[in-house]
Amino acid sequence: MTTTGGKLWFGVSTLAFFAAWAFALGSDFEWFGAFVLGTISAGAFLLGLVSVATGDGDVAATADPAAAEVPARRSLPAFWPPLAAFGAGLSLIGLASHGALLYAGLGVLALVFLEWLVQGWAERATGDHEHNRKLRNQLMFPLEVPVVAALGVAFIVLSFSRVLLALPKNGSVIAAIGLALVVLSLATLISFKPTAASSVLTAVVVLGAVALLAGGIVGLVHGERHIEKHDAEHKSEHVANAEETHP
Amino acid sequence: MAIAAHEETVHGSGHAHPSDLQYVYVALFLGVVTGAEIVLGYRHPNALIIGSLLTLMVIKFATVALWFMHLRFDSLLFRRFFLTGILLAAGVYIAIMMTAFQFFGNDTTSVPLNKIPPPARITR
Amino acid sequence: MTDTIVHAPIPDQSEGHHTSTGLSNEKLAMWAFLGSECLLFGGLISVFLIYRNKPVGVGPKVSQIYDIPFTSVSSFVLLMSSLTMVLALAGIQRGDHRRARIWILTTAALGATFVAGQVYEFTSFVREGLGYTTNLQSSAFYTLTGFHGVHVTIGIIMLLSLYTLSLRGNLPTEKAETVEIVGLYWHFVDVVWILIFTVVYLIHP
Amino acid sequence: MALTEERPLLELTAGDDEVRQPLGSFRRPTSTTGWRSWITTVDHKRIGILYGATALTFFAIGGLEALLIRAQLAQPNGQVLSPERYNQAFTMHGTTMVFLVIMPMLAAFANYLIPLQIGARDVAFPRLNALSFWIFLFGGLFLYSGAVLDQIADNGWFNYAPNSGVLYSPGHGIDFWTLGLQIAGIASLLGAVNLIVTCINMRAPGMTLMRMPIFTWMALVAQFLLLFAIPVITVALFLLMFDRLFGGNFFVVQKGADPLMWQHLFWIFGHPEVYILVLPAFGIVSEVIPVFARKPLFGYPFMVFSGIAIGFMGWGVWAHHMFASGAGPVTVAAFSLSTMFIAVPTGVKIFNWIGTLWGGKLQFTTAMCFAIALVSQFTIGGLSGVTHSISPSDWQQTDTYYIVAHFHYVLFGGSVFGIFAGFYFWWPKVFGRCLDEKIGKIHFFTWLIGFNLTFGPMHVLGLQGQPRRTATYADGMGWNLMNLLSSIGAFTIGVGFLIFIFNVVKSRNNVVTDPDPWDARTLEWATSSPPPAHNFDISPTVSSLDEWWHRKYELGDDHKLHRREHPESFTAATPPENIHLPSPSYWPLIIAAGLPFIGWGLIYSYWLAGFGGLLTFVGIYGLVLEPSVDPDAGHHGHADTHDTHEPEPAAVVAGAAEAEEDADQ
Repeated sequence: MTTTGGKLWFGVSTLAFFAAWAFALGSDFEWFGAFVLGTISAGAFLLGLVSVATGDGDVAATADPAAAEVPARRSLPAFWPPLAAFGAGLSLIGLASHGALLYAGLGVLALVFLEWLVQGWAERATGDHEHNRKLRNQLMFPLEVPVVAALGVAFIVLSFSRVLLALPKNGSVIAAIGLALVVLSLATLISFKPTAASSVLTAVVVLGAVALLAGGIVGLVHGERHIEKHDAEHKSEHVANAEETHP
Repeated sequence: MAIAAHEETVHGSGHAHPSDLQYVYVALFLGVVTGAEIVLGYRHPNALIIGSLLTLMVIKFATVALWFMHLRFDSLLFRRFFLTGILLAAGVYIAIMMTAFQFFGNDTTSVPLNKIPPPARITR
Repeated sequence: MTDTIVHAPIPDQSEGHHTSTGLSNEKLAMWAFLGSECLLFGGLISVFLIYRNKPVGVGPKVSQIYDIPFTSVSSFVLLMSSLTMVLALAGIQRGDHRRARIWILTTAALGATFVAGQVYEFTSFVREGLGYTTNLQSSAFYTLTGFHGVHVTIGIIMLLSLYTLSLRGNLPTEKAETVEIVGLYWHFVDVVWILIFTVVYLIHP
Repeated sequence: MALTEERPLLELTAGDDEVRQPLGSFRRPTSTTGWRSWITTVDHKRIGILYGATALTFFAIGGLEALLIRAQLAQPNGQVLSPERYNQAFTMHGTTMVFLVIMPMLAAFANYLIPLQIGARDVAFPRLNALSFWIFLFGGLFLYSGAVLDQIADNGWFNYAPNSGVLYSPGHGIDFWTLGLQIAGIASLLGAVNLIVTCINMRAPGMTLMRMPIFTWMALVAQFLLLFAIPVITVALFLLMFDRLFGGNFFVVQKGADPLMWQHLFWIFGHPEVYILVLPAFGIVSEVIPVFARKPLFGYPFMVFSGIAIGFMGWGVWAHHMFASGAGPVTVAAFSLSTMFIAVPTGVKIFNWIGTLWGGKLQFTTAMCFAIALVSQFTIGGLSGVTHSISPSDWQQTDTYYIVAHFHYVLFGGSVFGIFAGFYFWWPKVFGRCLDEKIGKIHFFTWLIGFNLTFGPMHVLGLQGQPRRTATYADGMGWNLMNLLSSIGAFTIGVGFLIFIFNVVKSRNNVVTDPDPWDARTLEWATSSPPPAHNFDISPTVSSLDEWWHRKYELGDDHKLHRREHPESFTAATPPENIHLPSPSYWPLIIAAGLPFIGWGLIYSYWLAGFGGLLTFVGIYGLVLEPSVDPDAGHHGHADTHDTHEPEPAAVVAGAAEAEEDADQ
């Protein structure tokens, strides 16, 4: 069984592995950074193995199976370890390449740290799981709801605007109306299918998000289309004259 | 101000809101009006075109406010609040444009811009 | 002495009307706030209109670089988001939470499309040589439309919060008014864009 | 490491706080005494007191600034202040007195009195009310935080462009001013929405609009003015902020901007602001005069409608502040006329007060003295105001001390006298203790004399041509005597304020026995003094204007008024148990605490702004997601009819998000 600690180390290892490759490709095979990241990857993998082998060093888990009679602490699925690893990887890549990525990575790390801390605290706050959940939500919802919503907006806006900027002028008009129509018609379709499970909605949203992300990345890589600069006063007069015939 | 001296009557929950289909029709109407606006916008602007554009704008505004914002069905008090805001805004701002800046006449800047020295660079 | 006093039964006690007018406090507050917002946007729009009539020293005029087809699409998107918003409200008022959620999400997505379009528009305008500090018109234009964009963004964040609340079961049918109030804000933002689209984009000297 | 430490299930017993609120979790505040209860309170009465105390503190600060100005001007070629410091002193004096003293002072009265006067348990949105106060407080602190860094605005309270631009004011003083006022503006806007909804929706059964006490009416009109005027100044401040922080061009003349743009936006706000400052004071004296004249208010409906008329017409006169700016003959003529017309409803009020006094059995208590002083002193200010409406004479008066004399007669002789009438009148209601009448009289006469000594000579100085906002004047201009008199008067006012403070301190021991010591007329006197948290044990039912008076007196068979032995009061022998009041909350404080960080961040470092924004945003969501009545607070029974209910999340998010956005730009 993969323990929680094991998950963390394996996650770090995987992320560091990819980060090493990304760093190598991005920095035109500058060896030192890739070596450091590779070492981190290998080290984390080893630690992960140790962690699994010792069952996270949990005495109770290995010593006496009968002790499992004690009602188990109901843990929420902990996706914090891989996320922490992701944050660490992101900030490492950022360190090597771009400041924004570093800050994003640090942000993810801070968030994971906070969430993990609170979850860890809340899960053993009282003996009542339901009450624990309430306590946790009471503490974290004010932070989570707006941050997640804001990240959602930023995600759509940034991705889609990259697409629009990469497309030719008429293309961006078509893309915008296209996206709107797709969203509208999908929503109409789903709303008229009362039998459709909520998983369909989730699937549509996830697919849309992935498509948008892919589009955004492609748009970013492709770069903006060439936009001509209007600069000088005389030129603006020239255009002003042209305006007489064309709005 | 917006509230008059008499009391508003208690509004019941019984008044019928439009059906979804009616909302779709309203939206279609708004779409058509927007289309007309765009077509007009490509014409050379003269008083007639500008007038019709402004009229269409008011129609759209009113449609959204009356149907989507439910002002048609809701208490008169809400309508008064909103109208007070709109009318005050229109009043004072149009007054500024008219009186101070002669917005509807010619431009008031008498000194050609290239005669004004550029601002000194300020570093803080 | 007080136990001898017999108070007349208070008529509006029974039917759940808590207020003197029978109107909900929250809705009344929202309408008062929207009335106030009229003067905010009115001010920004008139500053733009006044400054648009002035000659530019540097850089292009805003009207030279408008992309009317794209802005028309944006306007259409925002208009449709008003439709989906009202459908969401109708949904939750009927107790149809599934549809309400779908339409809330759709509204948010359409709103985000609009904001994305605005980011695109601003970026391309800057590339065309019209920065925020370039001239009088540019400052006024970006401030007005940007301010509207911020309103839309806040609206989307509120919608997504509603969606989260609804998923967690914290938005029962009795609280349909919450959706209505967010909807009022959303429609107001749409209505302001109707003004901006005509007065700022379509009518230009 | 044992990541999965197990703990046995604790047995849960109802009400076992040890278990339900484990270490580290945020307990909702429950205390009703001590400092914690004050910073978390959502009780409109406590918030009113907080507003009042804060405003009095700022009054002392603003007064000290005024004394600095007068010390400088007491003699020709004054050396007390450098010209820079002098500019800062008069700027901060004006800004403080308008935004941090009179506005919050009237907010204090409105907060405290409106729910009591209309028979409500609280305002419509008690937690939003707390939020308004904290935002106001942090706005004021932010405004003054610039002083710590020696970044003080020095451009006058109207802050005319282009002098306020980076070119002519390169320091950060104006930035502190702009952002601080924007923060304070959010507070006023939220407060206005809250009180408007309260007046419209929270009235007791039978309390029709035309039975509302006159103070509530005037405060309501002022809240409408705030509602619609605050956004206008927000636009102006916002544009100025963009000019200064992000290189906008709105007021940069070199880029072709029109400096009149600022003046228009500022005065569209500024003139309604004048009525915001004075209408509630009118309301206060309209309450005080009938009580001490032993007569009902003369022409109540006229009072109401003239207040509304002033509110409306206040929107059409702003350009009379700009006659000297070259606005053009049509503009000047139009605004001259409208300015003359607005004197009509104001005159109606003055005649109504006189009509109330006429034939009354006058009792000259300190409150009454202040109220009568308002009627007379404000009339002087009003008349000098009419002289401004005649534009040729205005051209002579513009930017002279005549203007200073005029608006001090209106704002000190009007608003401040009204406010102090209110203090003496409602002090026993609020604190259950009376201010001493004898000391009060001394205070009153010190102020009356000091006030006229200070501002009376300024009329003459202005007509002689002494300019405002100028740090010194030369000897031999013929201004020496009048300036000296004026400075003596200013220090007399200072002494009067100290007497008032002494009176306040002394009032600790002066406990009132009768909850209605003045034999007053309106509902707030029908409950105990100070009122309980839920205001009325029994929800009032109203059947007439001056309800409390009608409950106390009846017309006997001999056609004479008789005081009833036991008037129907609203206090019960045993306090009711089924009243749900909203629970206190930390969130308003947290939301407000984020705003100054946004301000400092915009000026110095965006990281700080990010932190402030996060704090505010988290606070808003915390406030919205928190149930208004703490489910663990241990209330039992069903909700009372007048249970204050709380804003739905959306309303607060919208309102507060707006606030956020205003500050965040």
